Order: sequence, then C-alpha cells, then structure tokens
Amino acid sequence: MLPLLRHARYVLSENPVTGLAFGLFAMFLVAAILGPVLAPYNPMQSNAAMALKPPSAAHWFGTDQLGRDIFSRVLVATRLDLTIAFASVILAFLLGALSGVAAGYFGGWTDRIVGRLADTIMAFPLFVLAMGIVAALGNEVINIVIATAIINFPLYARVARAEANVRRDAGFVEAARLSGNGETRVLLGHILPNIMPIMMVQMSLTMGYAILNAAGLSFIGLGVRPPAAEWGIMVAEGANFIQSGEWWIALFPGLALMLAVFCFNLLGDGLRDIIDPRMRT
Amino acid sequence: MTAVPAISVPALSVENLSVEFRTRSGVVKVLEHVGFSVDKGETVALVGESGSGKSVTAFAVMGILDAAGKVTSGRAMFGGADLLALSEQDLAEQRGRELSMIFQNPRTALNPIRRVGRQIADVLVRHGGATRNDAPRAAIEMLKRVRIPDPERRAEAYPFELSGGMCQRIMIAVALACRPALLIADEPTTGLDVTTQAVIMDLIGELAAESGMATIFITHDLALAAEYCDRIVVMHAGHIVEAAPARELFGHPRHPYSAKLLAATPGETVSLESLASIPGGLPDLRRLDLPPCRYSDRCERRIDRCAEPLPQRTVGERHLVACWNPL
Amino acid sequence: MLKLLLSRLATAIPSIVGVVIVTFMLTRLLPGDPAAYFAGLAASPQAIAEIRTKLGLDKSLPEQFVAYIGDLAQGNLGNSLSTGQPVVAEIVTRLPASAELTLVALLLAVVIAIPLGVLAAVKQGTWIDHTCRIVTTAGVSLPVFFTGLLFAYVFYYLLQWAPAPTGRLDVFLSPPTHITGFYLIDSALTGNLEAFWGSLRQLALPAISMAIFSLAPLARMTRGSMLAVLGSDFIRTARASGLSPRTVIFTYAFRNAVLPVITVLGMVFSFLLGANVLVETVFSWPGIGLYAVNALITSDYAPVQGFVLTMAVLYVALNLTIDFVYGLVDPRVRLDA
Amino acid sequence: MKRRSFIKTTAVAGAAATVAPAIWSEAKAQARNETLLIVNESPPNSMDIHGVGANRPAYEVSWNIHDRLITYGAKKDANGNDHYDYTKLEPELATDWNVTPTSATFKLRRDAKFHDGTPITAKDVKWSFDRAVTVGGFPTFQMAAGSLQKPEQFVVVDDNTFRVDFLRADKLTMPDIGVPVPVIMNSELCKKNATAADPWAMEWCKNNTASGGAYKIERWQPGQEVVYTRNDDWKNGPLPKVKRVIMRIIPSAGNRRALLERGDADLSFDLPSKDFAELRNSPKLTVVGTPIENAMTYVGMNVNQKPFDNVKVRQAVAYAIPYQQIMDSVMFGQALPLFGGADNKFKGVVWPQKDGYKTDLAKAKALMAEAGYAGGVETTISFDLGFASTNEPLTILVQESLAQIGIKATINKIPGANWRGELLKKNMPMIANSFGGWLNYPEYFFFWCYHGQNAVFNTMGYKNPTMDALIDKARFASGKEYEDAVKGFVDIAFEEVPRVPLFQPLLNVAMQKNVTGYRYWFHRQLDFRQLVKS
Repeated sequence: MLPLLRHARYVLSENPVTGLAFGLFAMFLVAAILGPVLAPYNPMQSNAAMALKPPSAAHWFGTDQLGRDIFSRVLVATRLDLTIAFASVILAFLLGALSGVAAGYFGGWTDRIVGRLADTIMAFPLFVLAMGIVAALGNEVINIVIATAIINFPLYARVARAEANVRRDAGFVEAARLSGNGETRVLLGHILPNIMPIMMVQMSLTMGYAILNAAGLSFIGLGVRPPAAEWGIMVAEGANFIQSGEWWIALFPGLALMLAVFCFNLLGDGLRDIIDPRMRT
Repeated sequence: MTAVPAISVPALSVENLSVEFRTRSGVVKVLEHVGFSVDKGETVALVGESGSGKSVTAFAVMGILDAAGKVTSGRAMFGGADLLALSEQDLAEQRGRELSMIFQNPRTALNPIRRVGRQIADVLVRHGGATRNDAPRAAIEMLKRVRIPDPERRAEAYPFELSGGMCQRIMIAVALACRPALLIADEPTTGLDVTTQAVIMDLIGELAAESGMATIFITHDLALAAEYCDRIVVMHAGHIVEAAPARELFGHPRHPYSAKLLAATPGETVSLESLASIPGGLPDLRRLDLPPCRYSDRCERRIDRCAEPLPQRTVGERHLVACWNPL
Repeated sequence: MLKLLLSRLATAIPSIVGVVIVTFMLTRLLPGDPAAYFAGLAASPQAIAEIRTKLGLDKSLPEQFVAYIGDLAQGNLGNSLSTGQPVVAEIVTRLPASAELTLVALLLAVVIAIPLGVLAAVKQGTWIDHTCRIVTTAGVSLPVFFTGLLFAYVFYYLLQWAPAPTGRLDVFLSPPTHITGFYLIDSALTGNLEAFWGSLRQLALPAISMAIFSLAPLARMTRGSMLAVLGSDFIRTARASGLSPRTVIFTYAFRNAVLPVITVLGMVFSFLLGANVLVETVFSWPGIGLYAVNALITSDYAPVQGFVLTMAVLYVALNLTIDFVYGLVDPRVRLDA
Repeated sequence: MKRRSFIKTTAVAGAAATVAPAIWSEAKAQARNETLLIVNESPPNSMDIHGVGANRPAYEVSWNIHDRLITYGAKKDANGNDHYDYTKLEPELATDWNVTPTSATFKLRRDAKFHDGTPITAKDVKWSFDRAVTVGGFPTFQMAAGSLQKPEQFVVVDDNTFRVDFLRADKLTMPDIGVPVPVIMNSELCKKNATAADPWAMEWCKNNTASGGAYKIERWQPGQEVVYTRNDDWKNGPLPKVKRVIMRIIPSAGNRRALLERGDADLSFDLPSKDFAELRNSPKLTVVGTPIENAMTYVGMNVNQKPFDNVKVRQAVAYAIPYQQIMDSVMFGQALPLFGGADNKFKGVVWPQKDGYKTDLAKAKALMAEAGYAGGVETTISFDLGFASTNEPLTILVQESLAQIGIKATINKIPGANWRGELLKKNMPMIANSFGGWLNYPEYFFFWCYHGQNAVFNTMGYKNPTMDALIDKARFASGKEYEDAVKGFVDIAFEEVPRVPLFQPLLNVAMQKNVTGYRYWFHRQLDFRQLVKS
C-alpha cells in the first residue's frame, strides 16, 4: 500500500482542493457516526415555548416551528442522508456494473438488452420515475434508495460496458481464460476489479446526485417519513418560512446538503487523479 | 559536452543544455550538459535508443517542452540570440518562421477538422508570408513545392482523407512555408513504408539544399542517418557520447556504445545472424546515485577512471568522444 | 449522414416501446383510486363505480393496455381529470414553456460554463483551475428548489430587481400572438417589444437558478476534453509553427474540444427538462414538469403517460439533433457516415 | 449552415439575454386599478359544476358566472365582517316565490338575459334542474340532500313561472336551492352542442359557458389563470363594482405572500396559518378570518379495530392530545378551540361546540390501564399529503404525546388519490382530517359523519343505532323535540368520542387595504359581486 499512499500524498499536495474534500468527508463521517451523541438536544423533542427562535448561543442554528433544535437535527440527519446516498450508490453500482460488464463482455443479446434497458431509463424523465416508484411503494427509506438507484443504473451500466468492452481482449483476460477460469470467474475475478477505479470515481460523483434526489423528493412531499430528520425535508419545511423571515430553518440544512454534495463531487475528482492519472479530465 | 566549432558559420549552437522533468514519482534528469552545433546547409543526425532524450532536446530548443519539463541550464544560440532566454512571445515569433519542426505520425500531427490548405495558410498569414486573401493561393504554391499532385483539390481535403506520406508532405509544407533557417525533423519517416521514406528524405534534402537550410534529423535508424546526414551525434540516457562526421563514425566508431549501436544495425555489410543486441537497458534517470558515465553499467570496457567526471576528448577532425577508454 | 440518423432512430424505437410499457405499468401500480379521487368527496360508492366504468378502469389490465395503445395510435392521449383538458392540448401549450425555460437556462450555462472549462484547462493546476472547479461544483451542490426560493426571496421580495414570480409573463401583459409558443421568439417575430422584455425579465430568475444547477457537468466536460485536445499532436505542431495562442486555443483546440461537449449538452438538456419540476413549482411556471407532478400526485394517469411519452420522443429527437450537429461540426462523421 | 457561423450564433444569442426595464404604458396603469388580481394555489378543472370530479375552484367559477333562483341574505358576524345569512333567502333570478306545504312556485324576472342575449325562461330552469338530478355523482347527491330528486318535481307553469313539488316536508329543500349546484343554464345553447351519447352536453360545458351571471369568462388558460369581465346588462342583483377579475395560480405559498406584501396582488385565500397570523399586523393589508361554519379538524379513530374499539382507549387519546401546543405552534391562534369546555355535555343547538376534554396525561394513563393496555400498543396515524402544512406538525405533536401514554404511532403521509381510496376502505386506525358541511345544521353534520349509513365521511366507521334514530328524528322534527334529539346525539358523540374534535378552523382572506366588501360564504369560495376596489 505504501506506493499508493505516497502517490496520494503527491496528488494531495499538488491539488489542495482534493485535500479539502477529504477533510469534509472525514467531518461528515464523524457526524454520521457520532451525530446522536454529539447533538446538544434531542432532535425529535418539540418545545412550543422555544418555537421559531433565531440562531443563538443556546441554539446555534435556531429552532423550527415545533421548537426543535435545528443544529441537532442537521447533525443527526447526516447519518440518514449518507445512508441513503451510500445505499443507493452501491445498489446502482451492483445493478449497473454487473449488467454492464456482462453486456460489455458477452456482447450480442445481453448487450442489446442491457443497452435498451439503460436507454429506456435514460429516456424516462428521472424525477417522475423516482416519484412514481416512491408513490407506488410508499415513502419508506428503502423505496427512496431503490428509486435513486434505478435512476443512476444507466450511468454505471454504460461506463462498465465500455470499460469491459475495451478490456475483453486484453492480455490478462486472455491469460485468465486460457488458464481454465470459467466465464463468470473471469468476469468477476478479473474484469470487474480492473474497472473498480473508474467505478469508484462514478460512485462518488453520483453520491452527490443521490442526496439531491432524496432532497428533491422530500420537497414535493414524497421524502422520508416524518418526524425523521433529513436535510431535504428540513429544507422543504423551512421553505415556507423564508418569506416570513425565519430564514434559518431552511438555510442550515440547505448548507449541510450543499457541503455534502460539494464534498462528494470534489472527492470524485480527487479519487480520479489518485487512481487513474490518465483520466485527468 | 560542447563541440568545437568548425570553420563554417553555425546556424544553431547548443551548449551545456540540461533538462529535468517533475513527475509523480520524483524528478527525472532527462538531459545533462548536452552540446552540439549545426552549420548552415548541414544535416546533423541525433541518434540514440528511444528514451535517450533526442526529442526532448528538440522540444527544449523549440520551447515547446511539456508543462512538467524545466530547462535547468544551457544556451541555444540561434541567429544571434539565446532561444532558451527568449520570452514566449518572442520565441513564438521565431517558431515557424526562422526555425520549424516536423513530427513522427503525420496524420495525428495535423488538425483533424480543418482543411489542410487552411492549415498552411494559417502559418503564412501568422508570419506575414502572405496576406489573408492570397494565402490560399500561396498555400497551393507550397503544395506544388512539396510535389503534391493536383494541389488545388488536395488543399480542400481533410487529413483523414490523405495517406501518411501525403500528410507528411503537408507537414513539410507547413514547416517550410516561411523558408526557415533551421528545420528539426523528429523521426519524420518512422511511420512510413520504406519507399515513401526515401521520397520524403530526398524531398527534405532538396528543399534544404535550395535555401541553405540547416537540418537536425532525429532518428533511431543509424542506416538512414548514415545515408542522408553529414554528421552524426550519438546520444545515450541524456548524454552526448560521441559526435563525428558520418563516414568517420561508421568507419571508426570510438565510443563502445556507438560500436554496439552499429553492430545492432542491419545493413548490406552486416548479416542477420551476426546482429548483436546491446546488453542491459537505459538506467532509471530518477536514481540519485547516477554514475557520471550513464553507459558504465552496460559497458564491457569499464575501467576505474570511468567513475570520474566525463572527459570531452577530440579524437579527429570534428570527432569528439566522451569516454575514458575509447576504442 | 442519413444512414447514421436512420440507424440511430432504429435503435431508439425499442426504447420508446419500453417507455410506453413501463409508464403504463407504473401508473397502474400507483396506489389510490383515481375514480374515488375524482368522484369528489361526497361521492357514494355507486357514484364512484360509475366514474370507474366511464374511465374504463374497471376492465382488466390487458384490455386497458390495448385500449391505451389504440388511443395512442390515433394520437389521442386521453383527458386529464385534474385540469379537464385533452392531454395533447395541454402538452402542446405547456411544452414550449418548459422548453423555453430550459433552453434559456442551458444558454446561460453554456455562456458561463464553457469559458470556465476552457480557462480551467488552459490554466490547469493553477489557482484559476481550482476556483473554476469549486465554483461550478458549488453550483451543482445547491438543491435547485432551494436556490429558486432563495432567489425569489432576495431578488424579488427584498431587492425588487426581478419581477414578481407569477409565471411566464407579468399578469397585465397579454401573451404574444402564438406562432411557436416560445414567448421570446413569438414576441420578437411580431415586434412586440413589451412582451419580449416582459418575458425575458420573468425568465431571468428561474433560468439562472437552473443554469447554476447545470454548470458543473458542462464545465467539467469542457475542461476534460480541452485537456485531452491540448495534449494532442496537432496542437504541438500548431505551437511549433508559432501560431498565436488565441488561434491555438480557440481555432484549433476549442473547435475539436467542443465535439464531446455537444453530447453532454444534449444529456444535460434532457436531464434539465425533466428536473425543472421544482423550478416550475417555485416560479409558478406553467411548464410540463409541474403538470406531470400534479397529475402523479393525484394519480391522474393520462397526463403522466402523455408527459413521459413526450419526454421519450423528445429524448430521441434530441439525440438525433446532436448527431446532426455533430456531423455538421465534425467532417469525419459527415463524410464516412 | 457553415460551421463557423453555427458557433458564432450561439455566442451572440447568449449575449442578448440581458435584463432590461419593463415599459409601463399609461393605459396599462389605468387598467391596473380597474382589475382585481387574485392569487390562488389550485386551479379550477371545469367550467361546469355538474362536471365529473369538478373541484372547489370550479365551484367559484360557476358561482360567479351563473345565476341561481334564490340566494342568501347578509349579516354582520361577531367581529363586524360581512357574513352570509342562511336564515334569509333573497331573490336572484326569481323575483318572488310562494311556498306551500307541498310545493314552491317561483316568479322569474322578465327581462333577464343569458350572456348570448337569449332571454332566460322557466324552460331553462327546468332543463338545468333536471340535469342536476340525473347527471349523477356529487351534484345529484347534493340535490338529494334537500329532497330534490326527480325531474317530475320540476314544472314549467309558463315562461316566467317555475314550480317545485316537494317529495316530503324537508326543511333543507328551500336552502338547497340556494347552494352552488342548482345553477340556471342556457338550455338552447347546451342542446345545440349536445350529442346522442352526451345529451346533457357534459363534454362541451367542461370548456365552454352557457351562463347569464354577473361575470363572463374572458379567457381561461387551464392550470394558469381565469380572467373574468363584468356582464354590464346583468339584472338579477346590484351591478358589481369591479369591471375585471384575474385569478392567477401561484403554487408557492411563499411567493403568494410576497406578492401581497409587495402590493402586486390584491387578494389571496389559502396561505399557511402562520402567514395570516403575521399579515394581520401588516399596515398595507387587511386580514378577515371567519370561523368555518359546521366544520372541524379532528383526530378520528377506527372504532372497528383494536385498540380503538375500546371507548376507554378513545377517551385516553382524547385526554392525551396536546391541545394548546397545537393551537400555538400549528395554528398560530388561527382557529377556535373545541376542547376544554366545562363538561362533556350538550351546550346548545350549534355545531361544532366545545367538549370537556383537555390535556391530562395522568388521567389518560389511568384510562389506558383500565382498558388493559398498560403495556402500550402500536398503531399508525395518517393524513392527506395535500394538507401537510398543517397536519404534519400536528401529527408530530400528537405522536409525541401519545408516546407518553404507551401508544406508539408512526406517521403516514398519503398522496391525494390514495387518500380518498384509503378513506373509502375505512381501515386506517387513526387519522388527522377536517370536514365541513355546506348547510349549517348540526343534524346535517352528524348525518354525514356519525350516522350508521356509513357515508365516506364517517371515517371512523361508527355505527350506533340510538344515535342514528336521534339524527333521523332531528332531520324532520322542529322546536323542543328537535332540540332534545340534537342534545341526545351530541352527548353520545362527546361520551363515545369516536373522533376527538380539536378546533374549528378559520377561513382567512388577506387583501390590500383598498379592497373592501368581502363576504364569507358557506361554500368558502370568493363572491366577486360584493367586492369593491377603490
């Protein structure tokens, strides 16, 4: 692992922005893990007397309509939002990469089916598809994850297919096949690990979109079930209060959302530089 | 290594040129104290294995090094000025007008979505070789000079519609449009078949002779160099190991590496079986403990003095060698 | 060229069929009974049954599907229950509103993102490169409904720079005579200056919030393709021939780099068209996204199916236009296709 | 198109998208103050109130562009605002009428004309009433509520006399003729556009108007706006003051409020309670809040499912609701409390009225123990996504306080269409919902919400034969006998508490100071005819 670390140190020094992204990512991880412990108040506990108070020493981010502490809710929400993002990205990766690699490797019918499926989903207006799924299956967290995963599926399938296609006749694949490995072993054991770097870059980029998607669903009322704390819902709730002057209810969850998406996008760029210099686009 | 200037006027004289590349895995000392000169009307070959620094030398002189490259020392005197010291604008003024360059794979070295005629016209207009509206005519004129049949129609073609040889002629037209004093040809014929190779080399020779242009011909093909060049400079791992007139070097190579190189070059006099490969490979130029003579690890004639700084010994008329134990 | 377009069209047909099937299934999967919803609150069970038969929802799924395909063939997309209008008429009036907003947003994004991308590539690794990246990434990180609301509050309510977010035109301005449905074009064609400036001012805020959202993909793709082109052989030749930096960067490098950007442009456009639902809600824009979302929430099948089908056809048409424009800009495609 | 020009055109178009000042012409400024701009959240979906699934905004359109035979008078409510008076029937198309125990005969105004100039006759009235009772769905249901059920009841005596024969002595019949459903339609115009398959011209009337009311439709852009202009030769009442009305759809509540505060809009209805609470003290706006008659927001429990089949559990819930917290942080005081009365007994022939429950967690825990649920129970509380701005914070507070007495409720947000489907199935254990009837009689409310006939609004599936008998008696009785029947079913409702009344919501309207004359109507829509814009 040493060369990769040294290599990573080189990229970080050359590119401070990626350093910033890793710092942010670490911060979000800590918030996700220790959120409930660190939160100064119980995020679910309403308190009519303290409703709609601006940011103050007692409540850093102020309080919402039911008097709940927004700072605690933003902190605790990190876990839910990251889980939604990670779960949907991993699910999309599994669905997309496996079918993509199979399509790229076997070609012929598999390729055509996966290709057409990806096209159909791409042709579908993303947001309506997500809404349809969540409206049909109910607004459980798992459904939001499935909806977001299906939307990102074509992205992974397409990239995986292209990479697998390129590597299908590569030397190491030929060697693996000649040394008696079955088709699936070649696919999973050799081609898939080889395209992992590119996949990881895709995953980090779509992490950002996954969170935005969950937030968008909440804005039109199909998001996570109340009273759970989730950035999207909090921004949606706060939206009605911007006009009447309580700007902080929507602002802080919005900022957290922005920072997270921002961090994942920069992370994607950074990962790409570290893993695959050729791909310095 | 600085070559002693002969009687005629040098078009270009490179002295003590060193270049470094900052890469992910450390600093690579690509060139170290490179020096040679080229006279007006003379053709000099820069010969060596790939990765020996031939092209980097040319890029350094032209000022089109990669962003990671940095010239750490040396001068390149051309037309009374040191090219390495010029600002980007001034150097850009010279490039394509006083000195120009042609490259290896011609088809990718031309703009794929722009008609070839327009690409020649661009250089002419840029350097005042022609006004904007009669540049097309001048470009067609240039195509005639490089003997391209049916130039009016060909000028409208795109690079992917032309053969490799044809593209190389276009490149030459672009380079020589403003009649430069120096042409650097970086393996111009490597990508071409043998017959086209000869045609291109003759064409360059003719055009050089017409205008007394100095030519630097970079190649790894010693036979080609022997046939078309007046003098040969042999490079190994960023050093100039030997420089001599072509016949002198072929007749009596003094540096062990030159001899090995000759032994590895197929030709009429050398039969296939007797071809000997050169043991070992180029040293890793990132090493901090590089010996003064970078060939010593592979040299059978290594002696203790080889550990001392390299000498520059004159062993004949314009024949120099950097070796303590020459042949 | 024609051959390429035809082959692309052939591959598009299955995906449109796929979309038709998936939409039909999706809407039938939606829980809730539209008949109950539209029978109104005080409806008795038998009144609801009446409406269900009227809507043909009592037949079996295959029968409904056949009826749907039959209607589709004659271009009848059914009626929307929530607005009471035939879906075709609604889409015809609403699509230009969404398209105009998305096109203006895309135009703004192009005018900002592409120069940023070129600058970042030319000045790669410097602080300019990092700032461009941070600015564009920050843009995409903002949830579009959040930026929309913030802009409406700041620029309309507080600063009064922008007009009231009441849709495509100020309430007291009458829309220009209908030619293409695009207010900007129609008013320009009919010389109706007041409507032109009026609709331009109304477009400003929603278009900007959407443009910010689409900066990142465009800038990143431009930077990437510029970097790739700047590293290529013909740029080295151009520099070796002493061409001016402006010619090297714009005439030589950018023209080549713009090709992949056009494909991204297409993708971003179709993504935006679907995703501007949120902007339309905030700015009361009578677009197609808002229409579909309301229909979806009230389980009003016909508009949802009509909307999705239009988007699928648009997506295919968009890809064809991209291929055409690609051919236009890149001779290699035009000649050997 | 040459490649170079293609790239250049995109650059030039981009540069032109600058923002330039609007050009206000003098004429427009003058038109501005003759026009009333209303901003609402949801658009009408039909021009015909008899249309399938016509929504409430469609009632507003029909109310303003059509005439009815009779209408209601006006009175001042408690805080001096104009309020319709359901006890006084006033002439509209009918100038005079004579009611006997078996029928009602109406004298029609002679010179009244439809918008297209054709005179209005009794033939039109009969065709319209026949249409209302036969077209089915909500309109037929509403007519039946006043025992107007058969076309034979409607008789054209002569061109200017129309008689309605009663099926039974139902005191709701006459008021029912004044509600939005029995409109007077231009039968000739409708018949011209009717077809064999659609005799009542339902398709045509959806997008076109066959009316003769105070306002005409100038333009209707579905989903965007409706523009009305005054019918200057309208004879059936005082000529309205406002010449032109524009109703614009602005989905975002925040923007609606901004438009009002900036003076760019004249009037708006559906804003969140918090906005109305704050707009009350804005110098530029007047906010009129009227308690919605015969309406309440409640927490309903399904009496046919565990644990709510046990009355003690229902009473425990009634004692566990955080009433005051809901009034403060959900409604911001924009409602009348229906809790905390002296006792759980009848307090007068009016509905809704205060019950005796108040927040008392100790009592609630005791009741839960008595009911055998000391160990706690799991359930869900659902509400309509369309009313999330009020119901979401409300259910979160209820959930939190129920947890303290052992009832663990998860919240379920259900989108519009599913909501009505779920209501019909009557299997939701607990819901937060609102209901308001048009006719302001207690027995009318109980007929819909408590009666054993199990209408869709009896969301709790409550069946109690004694209560049913009392409701049926009250519908046709009067005087002391009527009062005892009402006392009977109100007491049972409070004791059995299948639904816990929370508050009576206010219908809030915010308007610019220069807009006056607003009158509250039972159908909760805006009547343009009384409005004045100085």
